[in-house]
Amino acid sequence: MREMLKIVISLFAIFVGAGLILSYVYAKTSTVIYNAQVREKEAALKKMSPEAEKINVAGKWLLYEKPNEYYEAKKGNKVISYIASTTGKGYSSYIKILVSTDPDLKIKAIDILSHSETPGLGDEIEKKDFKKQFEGKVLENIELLKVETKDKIQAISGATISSRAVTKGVKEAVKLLNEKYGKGLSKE
Amino acid sequence: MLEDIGIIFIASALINNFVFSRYLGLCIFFGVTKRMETAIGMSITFTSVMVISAALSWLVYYIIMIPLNLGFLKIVIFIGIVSGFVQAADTIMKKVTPGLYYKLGIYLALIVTNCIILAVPLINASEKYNLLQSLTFGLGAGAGFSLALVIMASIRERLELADVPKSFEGLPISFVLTGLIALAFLGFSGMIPL
Amino acid sequence: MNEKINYWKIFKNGIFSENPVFRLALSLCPAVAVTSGVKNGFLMGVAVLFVQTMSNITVSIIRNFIHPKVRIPSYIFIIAAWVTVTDLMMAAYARDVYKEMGLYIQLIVAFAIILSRLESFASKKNVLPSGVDGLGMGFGFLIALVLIGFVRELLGKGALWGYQFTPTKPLLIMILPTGGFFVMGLLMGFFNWINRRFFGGKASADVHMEAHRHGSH
Amino acid sequence: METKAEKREKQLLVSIGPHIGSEESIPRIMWAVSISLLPAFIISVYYFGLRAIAVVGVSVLSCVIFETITQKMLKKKVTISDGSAFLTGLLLGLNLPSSIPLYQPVIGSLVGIVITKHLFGGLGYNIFNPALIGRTFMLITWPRPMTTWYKPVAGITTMDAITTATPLGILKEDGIGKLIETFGDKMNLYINLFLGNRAGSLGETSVIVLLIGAAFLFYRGYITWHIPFSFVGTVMALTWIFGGKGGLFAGDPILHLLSGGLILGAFFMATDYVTAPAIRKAQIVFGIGVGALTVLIRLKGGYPEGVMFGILLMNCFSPLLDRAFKAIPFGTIKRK
Amino acid sequence: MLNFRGGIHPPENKWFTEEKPIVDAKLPKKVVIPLSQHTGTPCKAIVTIGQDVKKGQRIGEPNGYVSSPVHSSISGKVISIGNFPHPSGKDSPSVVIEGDDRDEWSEGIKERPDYLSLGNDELRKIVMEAGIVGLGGAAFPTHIKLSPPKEKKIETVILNGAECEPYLTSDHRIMVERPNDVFEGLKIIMKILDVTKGYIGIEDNKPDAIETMKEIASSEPGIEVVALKVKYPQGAEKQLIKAILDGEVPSGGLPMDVGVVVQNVGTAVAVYDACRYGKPLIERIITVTGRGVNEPKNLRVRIGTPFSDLLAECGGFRNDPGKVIAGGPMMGIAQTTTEIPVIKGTSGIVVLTRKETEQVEYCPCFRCGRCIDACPMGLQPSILSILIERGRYQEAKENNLFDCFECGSCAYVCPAKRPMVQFMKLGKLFLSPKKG
Ligand SMILES: Cc1cc2nc3c(=O)[nH]c(=O)nc-3n(C[C@H](O)[C@H](O)[C@H](O)COP(=O)(O)O)c2cc1C
Ligand SMILES: Cc1cc2nc3c(=O)[nH]c(=O)nc-3n(C[C@H](O)[C@H](O)[C@H](O)COP(=O)(O)O)c2cc1C
Ligand SMILES: Cc1cc2nc3c(=O)[nH]c(=O)nc-3n(C[C@H](O)[C@H](O)[C@H](O)COP(=O)(O)O)c2cc1C
Ligand SMILES: Cc1cc2nc3c(=O)[nH]c(=O)nc-3n(C[C@H](O)[C@H](O)[C@H](O)CO)c2cc1C
Ligand code: SF4
Ligand code: SF4
Ligand code: SF4
Ligand code: SF4
Ligand code: FES
Repeated sequence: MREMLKIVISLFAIFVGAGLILSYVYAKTSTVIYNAQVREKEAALKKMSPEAEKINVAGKWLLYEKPNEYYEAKKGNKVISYIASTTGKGYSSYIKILVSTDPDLKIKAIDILSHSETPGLGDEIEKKDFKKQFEGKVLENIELLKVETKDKIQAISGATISSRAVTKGVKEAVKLLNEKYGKGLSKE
Repeated sequence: MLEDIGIIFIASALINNFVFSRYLGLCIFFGVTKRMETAIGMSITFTSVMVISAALSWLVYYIIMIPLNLGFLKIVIFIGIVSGFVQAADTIMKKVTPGLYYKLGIYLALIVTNCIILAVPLINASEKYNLLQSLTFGLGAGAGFSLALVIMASIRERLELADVPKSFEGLPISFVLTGLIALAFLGFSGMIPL
Repeated sequence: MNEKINYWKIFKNGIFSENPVFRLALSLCPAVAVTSGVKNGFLMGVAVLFVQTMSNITVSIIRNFIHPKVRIPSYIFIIAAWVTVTDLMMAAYARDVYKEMGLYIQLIVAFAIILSRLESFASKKNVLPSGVDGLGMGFGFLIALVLIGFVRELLGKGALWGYQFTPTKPLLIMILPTGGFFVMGLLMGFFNWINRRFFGGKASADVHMEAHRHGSH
Repeated sequence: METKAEKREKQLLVSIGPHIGSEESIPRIMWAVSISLLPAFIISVYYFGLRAIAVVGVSVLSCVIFETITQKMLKKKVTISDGSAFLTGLLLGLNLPSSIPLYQPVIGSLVGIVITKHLFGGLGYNIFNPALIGRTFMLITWPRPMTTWYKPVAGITTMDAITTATPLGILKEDGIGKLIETFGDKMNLYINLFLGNRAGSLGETSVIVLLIGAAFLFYRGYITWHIPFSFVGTVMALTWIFGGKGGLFAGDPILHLLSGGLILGAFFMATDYVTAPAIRKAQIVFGIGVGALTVLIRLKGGYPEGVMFGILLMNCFSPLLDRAFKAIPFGTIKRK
Repeated sequence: MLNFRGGIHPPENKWFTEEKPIVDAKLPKKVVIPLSQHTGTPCKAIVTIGQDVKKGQRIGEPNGYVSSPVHSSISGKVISIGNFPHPSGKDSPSVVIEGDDRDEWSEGIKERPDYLSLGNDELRKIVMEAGIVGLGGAAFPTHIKLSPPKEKKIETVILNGAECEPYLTSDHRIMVERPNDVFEGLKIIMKILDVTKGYIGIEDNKPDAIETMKEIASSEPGIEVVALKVKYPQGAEKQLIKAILDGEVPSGGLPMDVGVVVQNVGTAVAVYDACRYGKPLIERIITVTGRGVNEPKNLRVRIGTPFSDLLAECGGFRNDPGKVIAGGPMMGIAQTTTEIPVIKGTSGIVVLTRKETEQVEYCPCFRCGRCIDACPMGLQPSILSILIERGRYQEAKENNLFDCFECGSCAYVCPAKRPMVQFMKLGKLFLSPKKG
C-alpha cells in the first residue's frame, strides 16, 4: 500500500511539475504563435494590396471542398481592391493562392501561399514570370495555353498540370468576385 | 464521403507511404526486416496498434483535450495513451490469448518508443480528421507499413545470398535498397493531390 | 584535470564511437526526413540536443525521487514535456522551418536514443556528467544531420544554408525522399569503407543496432 | 604408340556429370538480345538522325566503362564481354528522348550500373532493372529534358527541332479527339504508331521492328510468353474496360498497345531474368501486376506513361512472388 | 505422348551404334571382378589366390540382406585379391582372374525348360543365386525388389526400355534382337510378384523396337508396350511411373509405395537367362561409343573386362579424347584411367573429345529459370545451388535437396554453366550424418 502510494506520488509530482513548466511555456508562446499567424496572414493580404488601409473579410466560399475567403480592401471608405483566397488542384497537392483585383475586377496580382508540387517542375508556379502573366487579365482572358501568348496564360513547359491548377483556381476566384461584385457575368 | 475515405487510404498506404515517402518507422523497418517471420509479426501488431491508438487518441483529443483547451499537451497525452494501451494490451493478451501473445508479444514491447505509432494520432490531429477518417488513416498507414515490411523482408532474404561489397553489407545496402523502392513508389505520385 | 579529461571523453563518445545515427543506427527517421538542407538538419539537431540535455539533467536531478517501478513512464513523461517545450518554442520563434519539420520535432519524444541515454547514463550519474553526455549525444546527432543535409542540399539544390550558388539544381532527386535514402546508404558505406580501410575496424552499425534492440527492451 | 596412349590417358579429364551441356551461355543470350534490338536501333537512327547514335553510343559506352571500373575496384573479374552491361546501356539509350543532353545518360548509366547492379553484387543479384532505374533517376532529376520530345523526321542527318507531345501525352492532356485530329484519322494514327512515326523514346516508337526482335527471342527460347503476354493482355483488357471517357468498355486498347513503351517494356525489359520472378506461375502474376500498374498510372497517375514504374514496382515484388509460388516438388502430397 | 513435367532434350547421338547388332567381345585375357557391383554391402571373397575357377562359379558370397553374389565370368586362375580401381572412382576389393582361354562352364549350371512350373520362392532364389542386379544403372539387387514387404501390394510391373541417356543403345539392341526373351523375363517377374499387369515403356526414338515389341505384346494378355516422349530422364523410374501410370511416388518414397516395380529390359533378359538356362550374371551388353573412339559398337561383354580391352577392340581412341565415361554422358562417371573393369551396372563407355568437354568457368546464377523448368523433381535447383554455395546446407535441406536424384538436367541447361550436380552432392555430403 505504502509502495503504491509512493508510486502515485512520484508520478503525480512529475506530472504536476511538468504541467507547471508546460503551462508556463504555453502561456508565453501561445500568444506569440497566435500573433505570428495573424501577422503572417495580414502580411500576405497586405502584399496583395499595399495601399489599402483596411482589409476586411467579406465572405467565405468553398473550392474543391477547401475553405476559402474573400476580402474587400479599403482605403478610407473606398474599396480599392477585392482579394480572394482560392485553391488549385495541382499535380501532387492542393495549391493555396491569393488573387487581388482592382474594383473593376481586373487582376492586380496573384500569389502562391503554399503547395507541395514537385521541386524543380511544379514549383515554378512560384516564379515571378509566371505570376506576372495574370496581371491585368479579366475573366475571359484567364485561360491556359501551351503556346506562346500575350493575352492568355502560357503554361510552364513540363508543368502543365500545376499551371492549369493555378489558372483554374484563379479563374474560379475571379468568377466568384464577378458574381459578387460584377455587373453580370460577362461585363461588356 | 466514401471516395474521401478511399483517397485517404490509398494516399496513406501508397502515395505517402510512411516508410518510402514520409521517412517514418525507419528504425523498426530496418531492424525487423531481416526475416520474413518477424516482419509479418510486426506488420500485424503495428497495424492493430495504429488503428486502435488512432481511435483512442481521437476520442481523448476531441472529447477531453479540445474542450479543455489542452491541445498543446497532445505530445504528452498521446504518448501516454499509446504506452498505456500497449501496456494494457500486453497484460490482456498474456491472460486471454497466451498463444498469440507468445507470437506477437515481443513486438509489442518495441512499439512504445516508436515514432510511427505516435505519428498517426499527431497527423490525425493536425489534419483535423474526423473519427472515420482517423481510423482509415491509421489503417492505411498500417497497411502501407506492412507492405513495406513484407517487401523489404523478401528482398533482404534474397540479398543475404548476394555478393554485396563488404562495406555495404547490412544497413548501407538496405538504405540504398529503400531508396530504390522509394524511387519506384514515385510512380504513384501525382495520382491524387493531397 | 582528471575530471576534465573525463568530460571530454563523455562528450566525444556521442560524436564518434557511439554516434547515434551512423554507429548506433537509432533515430533514423529524422536523420533522413529533415535533412534536405543544412539549416533544417541543424535546427533539428539543436532541438534534439536541447531535449537530450535537458532530459538528462532533469532525470539526474530527480533520479532519487523517481520510483524504480515507474521509471520508464516517468522518463517518457519528462521527455514528452521537454519536447513540448521545444515544439512550442519553435512554433513561436522559428515559424518557417517549423512548417516543414513540425511533425518530426514532435516525434523526438519517440526517439529510442533519448530514452536509452536516460536509462543507461543519466539515471546513474550526477548532473554535470549527465548534462555533458546529453550534449555529446546531441552534438553527435547534430553533426550527423548537418553532414547529411550538407550533401543533400549541395547536390540537390546547389545551395548551402539556403544560399544558392548554382543557377540550376544539379541533382534534384537528392532532396526527394529517394535521395535521402541514397545519401544515407552511401555515406554509411563510405564510413564503413574508411573504417575498414584505414582503421581496420569492424563497421556495420547493424551490430550495434541488434545490441540496442535487445539491450533496451 | 604405347607411350602416346599413356600420355593421353594422363590427360583425361574428370569431373562430376553431366559431361555434356547445352550450348547456351550468358554471353550468347545477352548478345542475342542485343542483336534483337538492332532493328529498333536502326529505325531510331532513321527517324531521329545521328542524334540517336550519339545517345545510344554514350549510354552503351558509359555502362561498359562503369562496369569495368567497378569490377576493378571491387577486385572482381571484369566481365564486360558477357554483354550484360552493353545490353543495359543499349536499353537505357533506347529509352531516352533524342534530345537529351549527352552528359545525362552518363549519370543514368552510373546509377544503373554502379548503384543498382554492382552495389547489390553484380550480375544476377540486382533487385531492380538497371536500365530502368537509370532512366527513372534521370526522369526525376531532369524532368524537363526527359519529357521533351521531338518530332521524328526520316533521314539520317536531319535534326529538325520541332518539339511535340507524345501520343500518350496528348491523350492524357487533351483526350483522344485531339490525338486523332493530330494524325488525320484513326487508321492513320494506328499505322503511324505501328511504324513508329511518332514522338517518343528512341527505341520504343516502332512497334513492328520491336516485334521482329521479340519474335527472334521467342524463336531462340530466350523469352517465354508468360511475362509479355500477361502484361500486354492486362494492359489491353484494363484500358478497354476503364480507358474510355464514356463509361466502361469504351477504351481503345489498340491505341494503348501501340503507344508508349509497352512493347519495348513487355518483351525486352519486364522479361529481364534477373529482376523478374523465375517461377513461371509467378511470372504470370508479375505480368498482370505490371500491366495493372501501367494502366493505373497511364489513366490516373501523374505521368502519361506507366510502363517504367510498373516494371520497377513489380521488381520489388519479384522475390515475394517467387516465394509465394515456390515450385512443388515431385511427389509432394499437396495439402489443401 | 506419355510424358512427365520437366526434363531436357540433349542431342541424342545414338546414330553411332543404334543400327549395329550386338557382337561378342573378344574373350578377355584377364578380368578384374569387384566384390561390390551392387547397391548394398560388398560380397565376401570365397576363393583364394592360385585357385582355379570356372565360368559361372561363385567367387563372392553375399554379405547381409541387401547384397548379391558375384561369379567368375571366365575360366582360369585367381591371381590376386585386393583393392583395384572401380568405375565409381574409388578403389574397391576385387578378385583378379587370369583366363585359360577354355571358357568352361562351372558344373552347377543347369537348364530348366520347365522353369514356368517352379514356385515363386524358387524363382526368387534362382534370381538371387544368379547375382542379378538392376542393369539400368543403379544396380540394386533384383531379388529384393522382387520380395516386397507384405503391406505393399504390387499391382504393376514396368519394364524400362526408355534408354534416355544420349549415345547409349544397348537396351535398344536387346529389344530388337531378343524381344521374346525380354517378354519371357517380364513374365517371370510378373509371376514372382503375382501381378497381371505389365508395361514396357520405350522412348519414341526407337520405332523398330516399339514395333517389334508391340507385335509380340499383341498376343500377350496383360502386357502393354507404350511409346514414351523422347526426353531425358524419361528412364528415371519415378518419371517413368508418372508418364505411364500418372502415379507420383511420394517424396522420399519408392515405386512400391504406389504398387509398382520397375526393371530394366536388360535385367528382364538376365532373369530369363538365369531361370531358363541357369546362367548367372556374368556378361552384359554395353555400348562403346562417342566421337573419341574409332569404331563404336554394341558389345556383349564379360563382367570384369577392362575398358582398355574394349576400347582397343573398337579401334582405339580417335581425335583428342577428353573424357572416358562409364555410363552415359549425363549420369555416368568420368574415369581417370582405362584400366577399370566393366561391372554389372556399366551400361556403356562413352568417349568424348576434348573439344566436347571443354570446361568453362562458371558464373553466378542469373535466375533465368531454365533449371526450374528442367528439373524433373520439381525442385528449384538455382536456389539450392546458391544456398549450398553459401554454405547454408540446412536451408537447402528445407528446400527438398534430398529429393534431387542428381540427374543433371539442371546443370545441362544452365547458361551460367554452374556445376549444379556437384553442388547437390556437396550439400548432401555435408548434411549426411557422418559429417555431423
Ligand atoms: C518527376 C516528375 C514530376 C512532375 N511534377 C510535376 C508537377 O509538379 N507539376 C506539373 O504540372 N507536372 C509535373 N510533371 C509532369 C507531368 O507528368 C506532365 O508530364 C506535365 O504536366 C505535362 O506538361 P507538358 O505538356 O508541358 O510537358 C512531373 C513529371 C515528372 C516526371
Ligand atoms: C520500357 C519503357 C518504360 C517507360 N516508362 C515510362 C514511364 O514510366 N514514364 C514516362 O513518362 N515515360 C516512360 N517511357 C518513355 C515513354 O514510353 C514515352 O517516351 C513517353 O512517356 C510517352 O510515350 P508515347 O509516345 O506513348 O506518348 C518508357 C519507355 C519504355 C521503353
Ligand atoms: C536420371 C535417371 C535416368 C534413368 N534412366 C533409365 C533408363 O532410361 N532406363 C533404365 O532402365 N533405367 C533408368 N534409370 C534407372 C531407373 O530409375 C531404375 O532404377 C531402373 O529402371 C530400375 O531397373 P533395374 O533395377 O532393372 O535397373 C534411370 C535413373 C535415373 C536416375
Ligand atoms: C531477356 C532479357 C532482358 C533483359 N532486359 C534488361 C533490361 O531491361 N535492363 C537491363 O539493365 N538489363 C537487361 N538485361 C540484361 C541483364 O539481365 C541485366 O544486365 C542484369 O539485370 C544485370 O544484373 C536483359 C537480359 C535478358 C536476357
Ligand atoms: S541407364 Fe542411363 S541411358 Fe539407360 S535408361 Fe537409365 S538413364 Fe537412360
Ligand atoms: S540434378 Fe537434381 S536438381 Fe538438378 S534437375 Fe536433376 S533432380 Fe533436379
Ligand atoms: S539419388 Fe543418388 S543414390 Fe539415389 S539413385 Fe540417384 S544417384 Fe543414386
Ligand atoms: S539455369 Fe543456371 S542461371 Fe538459370 S536459373 Fe538455373 S542456375 Fe541460374
Ligand atoms: S523509427 Fe526510429 S526514429 Fe522513427
